[in-house]
Amino acid sequence: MMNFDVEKIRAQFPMFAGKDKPLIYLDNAATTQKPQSVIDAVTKYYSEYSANVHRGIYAISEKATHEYESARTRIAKFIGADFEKSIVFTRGATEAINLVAYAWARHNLNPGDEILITEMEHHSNIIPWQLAARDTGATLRYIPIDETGTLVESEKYINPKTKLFAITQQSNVFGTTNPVKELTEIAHSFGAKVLVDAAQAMPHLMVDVVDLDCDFLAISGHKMLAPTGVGALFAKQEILEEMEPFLGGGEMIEQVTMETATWSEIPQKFEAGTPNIAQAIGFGAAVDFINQIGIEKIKDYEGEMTRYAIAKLSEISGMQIYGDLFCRGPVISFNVSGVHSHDLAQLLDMENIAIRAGHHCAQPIMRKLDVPATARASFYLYNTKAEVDALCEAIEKAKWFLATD
Amino acid sequence: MMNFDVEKIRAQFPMFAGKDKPLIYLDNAATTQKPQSVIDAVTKYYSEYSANVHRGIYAISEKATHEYESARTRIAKFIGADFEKSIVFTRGATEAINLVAYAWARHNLNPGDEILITEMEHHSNIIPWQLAARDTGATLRYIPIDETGTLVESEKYINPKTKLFAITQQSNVFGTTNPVKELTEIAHSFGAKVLVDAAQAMPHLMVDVVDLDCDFLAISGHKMLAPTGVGALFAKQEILEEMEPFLGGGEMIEQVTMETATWSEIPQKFEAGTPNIAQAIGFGAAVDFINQIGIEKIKDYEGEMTRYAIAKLSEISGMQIYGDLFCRGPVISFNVSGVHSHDLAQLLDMENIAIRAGHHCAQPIMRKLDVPATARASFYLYNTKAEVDALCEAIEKAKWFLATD
Amino acid sequence: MSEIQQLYQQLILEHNRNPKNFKEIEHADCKLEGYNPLCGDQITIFLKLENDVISDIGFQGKGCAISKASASIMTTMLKGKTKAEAAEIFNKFHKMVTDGTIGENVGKLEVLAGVHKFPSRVKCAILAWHTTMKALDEIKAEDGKR
Amino acid sequence: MSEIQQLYQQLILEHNRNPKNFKEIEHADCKLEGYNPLCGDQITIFLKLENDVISDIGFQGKGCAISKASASIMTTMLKGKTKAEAAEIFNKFHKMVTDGTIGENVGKLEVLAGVHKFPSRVKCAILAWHTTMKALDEIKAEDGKR
Ligand SMILES: Cc1ncc(COP(=O)(O)O)c(C=O)c1O
Ligand SMILES: Cc1ncc(COP(=O)(O)O)c(C=O)c1O
Ligand code: FES
Ligand code: FES
Repeated sequence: MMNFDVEKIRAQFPMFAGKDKPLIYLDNAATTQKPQSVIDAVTKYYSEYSANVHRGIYAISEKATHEYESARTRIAKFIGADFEKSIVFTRGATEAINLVAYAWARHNLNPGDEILITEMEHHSNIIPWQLAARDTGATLRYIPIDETGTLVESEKYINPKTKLFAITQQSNVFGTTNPVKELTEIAHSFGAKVLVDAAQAMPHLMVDVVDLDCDFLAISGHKMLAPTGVGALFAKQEILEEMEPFLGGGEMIEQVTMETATWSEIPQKFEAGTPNIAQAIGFGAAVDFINQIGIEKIKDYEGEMTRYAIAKLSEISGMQIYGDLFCRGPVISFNVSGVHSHDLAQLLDMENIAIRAGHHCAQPIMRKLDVPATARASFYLYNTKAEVDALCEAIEKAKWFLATD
Repeated sequence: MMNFDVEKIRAQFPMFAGKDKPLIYLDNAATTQKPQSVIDAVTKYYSEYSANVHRGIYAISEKATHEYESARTRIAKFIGADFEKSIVFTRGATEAINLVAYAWARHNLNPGDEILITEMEHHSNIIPWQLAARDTGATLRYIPIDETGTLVESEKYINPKTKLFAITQQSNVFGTTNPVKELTEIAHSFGAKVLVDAAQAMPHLMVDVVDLDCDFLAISGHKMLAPTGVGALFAKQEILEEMEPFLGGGEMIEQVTMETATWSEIPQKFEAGTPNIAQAIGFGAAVDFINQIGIEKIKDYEGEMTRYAIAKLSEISGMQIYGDLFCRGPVISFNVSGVHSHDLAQLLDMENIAIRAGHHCAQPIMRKLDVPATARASFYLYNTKAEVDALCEAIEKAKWFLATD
Repeated sequence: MSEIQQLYQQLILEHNRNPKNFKEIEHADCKLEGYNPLCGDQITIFLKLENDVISDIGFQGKGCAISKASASIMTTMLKGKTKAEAAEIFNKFHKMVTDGTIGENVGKLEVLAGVHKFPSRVKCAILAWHTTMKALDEIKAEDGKR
Repeated sequence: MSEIQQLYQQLILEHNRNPKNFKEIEHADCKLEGYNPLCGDQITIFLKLENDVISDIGFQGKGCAISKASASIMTTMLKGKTKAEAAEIFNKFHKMVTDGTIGENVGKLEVLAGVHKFPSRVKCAILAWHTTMKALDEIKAEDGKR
């Protein structure tokens, strides 16, 4: 298929390679598996140049600094940012969003201002704004969604009071890809800043911050082959430079007196303390891995697999798939009548299939759908149609198991 | 020596083992090297049970959750905490301190209240309080130090206005070990809460939170053999339970409506987003490694090496060692007259010796000593007296090099 | 029996399909909602007491097979029991689903022993019980006020 | 020559030991402090101008061998130069210590070319220069005001 050799790709993942009956891993929206090259980049750092960055005047520290900064540069390039210092390393997308909520929102929002988000956000793009609204007196508003997981009349909700518009580029429940570029343009026309939560989008499609023109972009490294414990915030240079610091500590200061301090240049200003060095270097290796295959090819491959999965799943009687059936990323939430999603997940686990069940950190969506939980299968570049077949079979088996006397 | 077999220990560190002329690594106060068992714990997670924690109803997620939580339990036990849920994983000591500054201090301090720290703090235990003081109207005060790196008349500074006392247990410049237990008792008698920065102490001596009776303890995992990107906050259960959340997002909430949310139980309440799973598991392995040797033995071994190093270094003419010469942890800051510390570090690097030069993120101390910077050699359990000898020789050589016409 | 078969025993599947006392009780002495934050499932317990004895008990709500079966079995076991007896049964049950100990006289509850091997499902099994115990406490508190 | 020898060339060591123009200038047209946040070192530049020409220049402060030698060599090269000439020399110097390009007529400055191999020391070499360029700018700005 389109010279996309999935077996060759799978061979590079120790969780699958050389295993007799490898796990069918369909929980990629939570975190992905890691290729050997990423694991090796981490091990190599620990075994060959394990040292702190930025302040050591010795060879392994300079090497560590170089690799750490080079990862930053490659990530910047991956999202089309023309300035690598626009990238701040974080633990994940959650910390990236909170960084903006603390260092930008709490210093720029006032009573009467509006923070606009959508009903399809992950809790990580809801709670930080609830807390920021509480602390600043700003009002939190939501663009509603319909049952297909599509935003309804978004433009009506953006107005001159909107100071910040925070939106997910791709839903972790419906797989909906939102028109973030168009909405950013509208929001900007009202003078609002725009934060795009790319945690789910970036693993699967080309994200270009210059094209989107967003002010902030939240990135989850571990959801795109990188080690756990790493993500990033992109922000426009001038905003980062004006922003107040977030965490205080080593690395982020220039001069400290007893009473006050001046801040380092960006991005160090936002990276207080010893950073997640090995993880950032691993993130760089993950981006290399994706680049070698090509994000467009990944998108096409996943698109075909998703369409296949939706067609196959739809054949199961009692199957309810949420969201738009045709236009979506590789994440499918569903319920099977008579089978609770947690029982389903448990029974699939016995068939060596890992899916997720629950509210997927998106309780407002669950309330909209009027269900307590859904099952969710999410794919990545190493999944196969054969795995989709196995999933469907196992669902039938679970149905039968729970229904039989 | 006291059945402390340093060669056997070194053999377990890939940065030293099997290398012809292994690096003499004397920058342990910045971050330590990692034993194979820690690297293996990380690799094993990525290769055998790579999955997100807490919400997956499938075997590898349950295994990951179990290992992650078991690391928490072992760290709690290591510091004598009787409740493992008192441990919150963070990126490092810096994030742990900032967590308290945001989630506790900003909700509990008022104008007129005093935050008391000392002149020997690391920037990570200064800046968060400068920012918290700015935001709450509280006053930041310092217990002064003398030139030997000893606190001066500490008791005089603790008073009924003191609401928070934050102090390092061991100085990363002088190696001074502060009488934190006694000072905590005094601070408590005035009703203040006490935060102990154990980033430097915990790698080298037994820290017992029940004995110290501190309210908060900031821990740096990567300074005690753990992977980069991990540390922890210990806090007393009742304080953690009452504290406001810090980062908002997935994992840390119980129920979310459009307007507000309720929080998970501790410690999840403070671990928003996908945690640094592999790193926390690696931290558990690091604690196991230390336990196998015994922290008391490590302390004795390092004590003897430190005394030896001070004696040898003192023989070098023009040598100025800062701090108390006799009673200290394994970190030695010094200057050699006529040799700038950065030139020294650069020249030592050519001899395969890694030391640090600079202000060590402690500019108030530098101002006290009236020097822009110092050189610093810091030891850990894998260093040897032979390495100390090499250090002294290389210093002599650097002196000669810079002085010769 | 495999672990999964231990978890989903025949009796559990039956109670899941045809839960006992799956009903609303009008004029209940206490009606209480329980919530499992891990999955979002909700259960409502209805209780009637006569002189310290549970004279009627019912439940409603959505939940997984484990939670429904557990609630169903619970209602059959608690009807006619005093508060003290109910508390005692609950303690045995709690111990069983957390560490696997099968105490004396647990009776039909034994089918839920397999749960202890699945930490993420313990909350499912306990949900109805916790809610009921809380409801009994509330009635007690109100009695105190009278 | 090893990299380290390229960094610490004989001439640099000499300037470090006996820096030229290591002096305060009374009644300077401009006196400016420079600070290297990486190490905490501080340098003060003193400047006298006569009709756009640097008639005297001196420096004081603490710093490493690289920063001291660089400042010392700089003072010897800039004395008698116009502001425009000084800026041109600085540009060549800046390029040399960051990417190693040795431009035309860099003269004695060439001894500092080795610095570009040591990213953490580039700031050392540039400290005095940056401060001087800023000082010249400030004088210009003041001239503008007059
Ligand atoms: C849409 C979305 N935003 C944010 C997050 C949080 O990302 P992280 O776990 O990297 O903090 C997630 C994943 O859980 C997500 O799906
Ligand atoms: C005394 C002290 N406190 C705090 C820190 C910060 O620790 P971390 O790098 O884990 O954030 C350090 C180390 O840099 C330190 O020496
Ligand atoms: S999954 Fe919700 S109660 Fe079992
Ligand atoms: S080390 Fe400070 S200027 Fe060179």
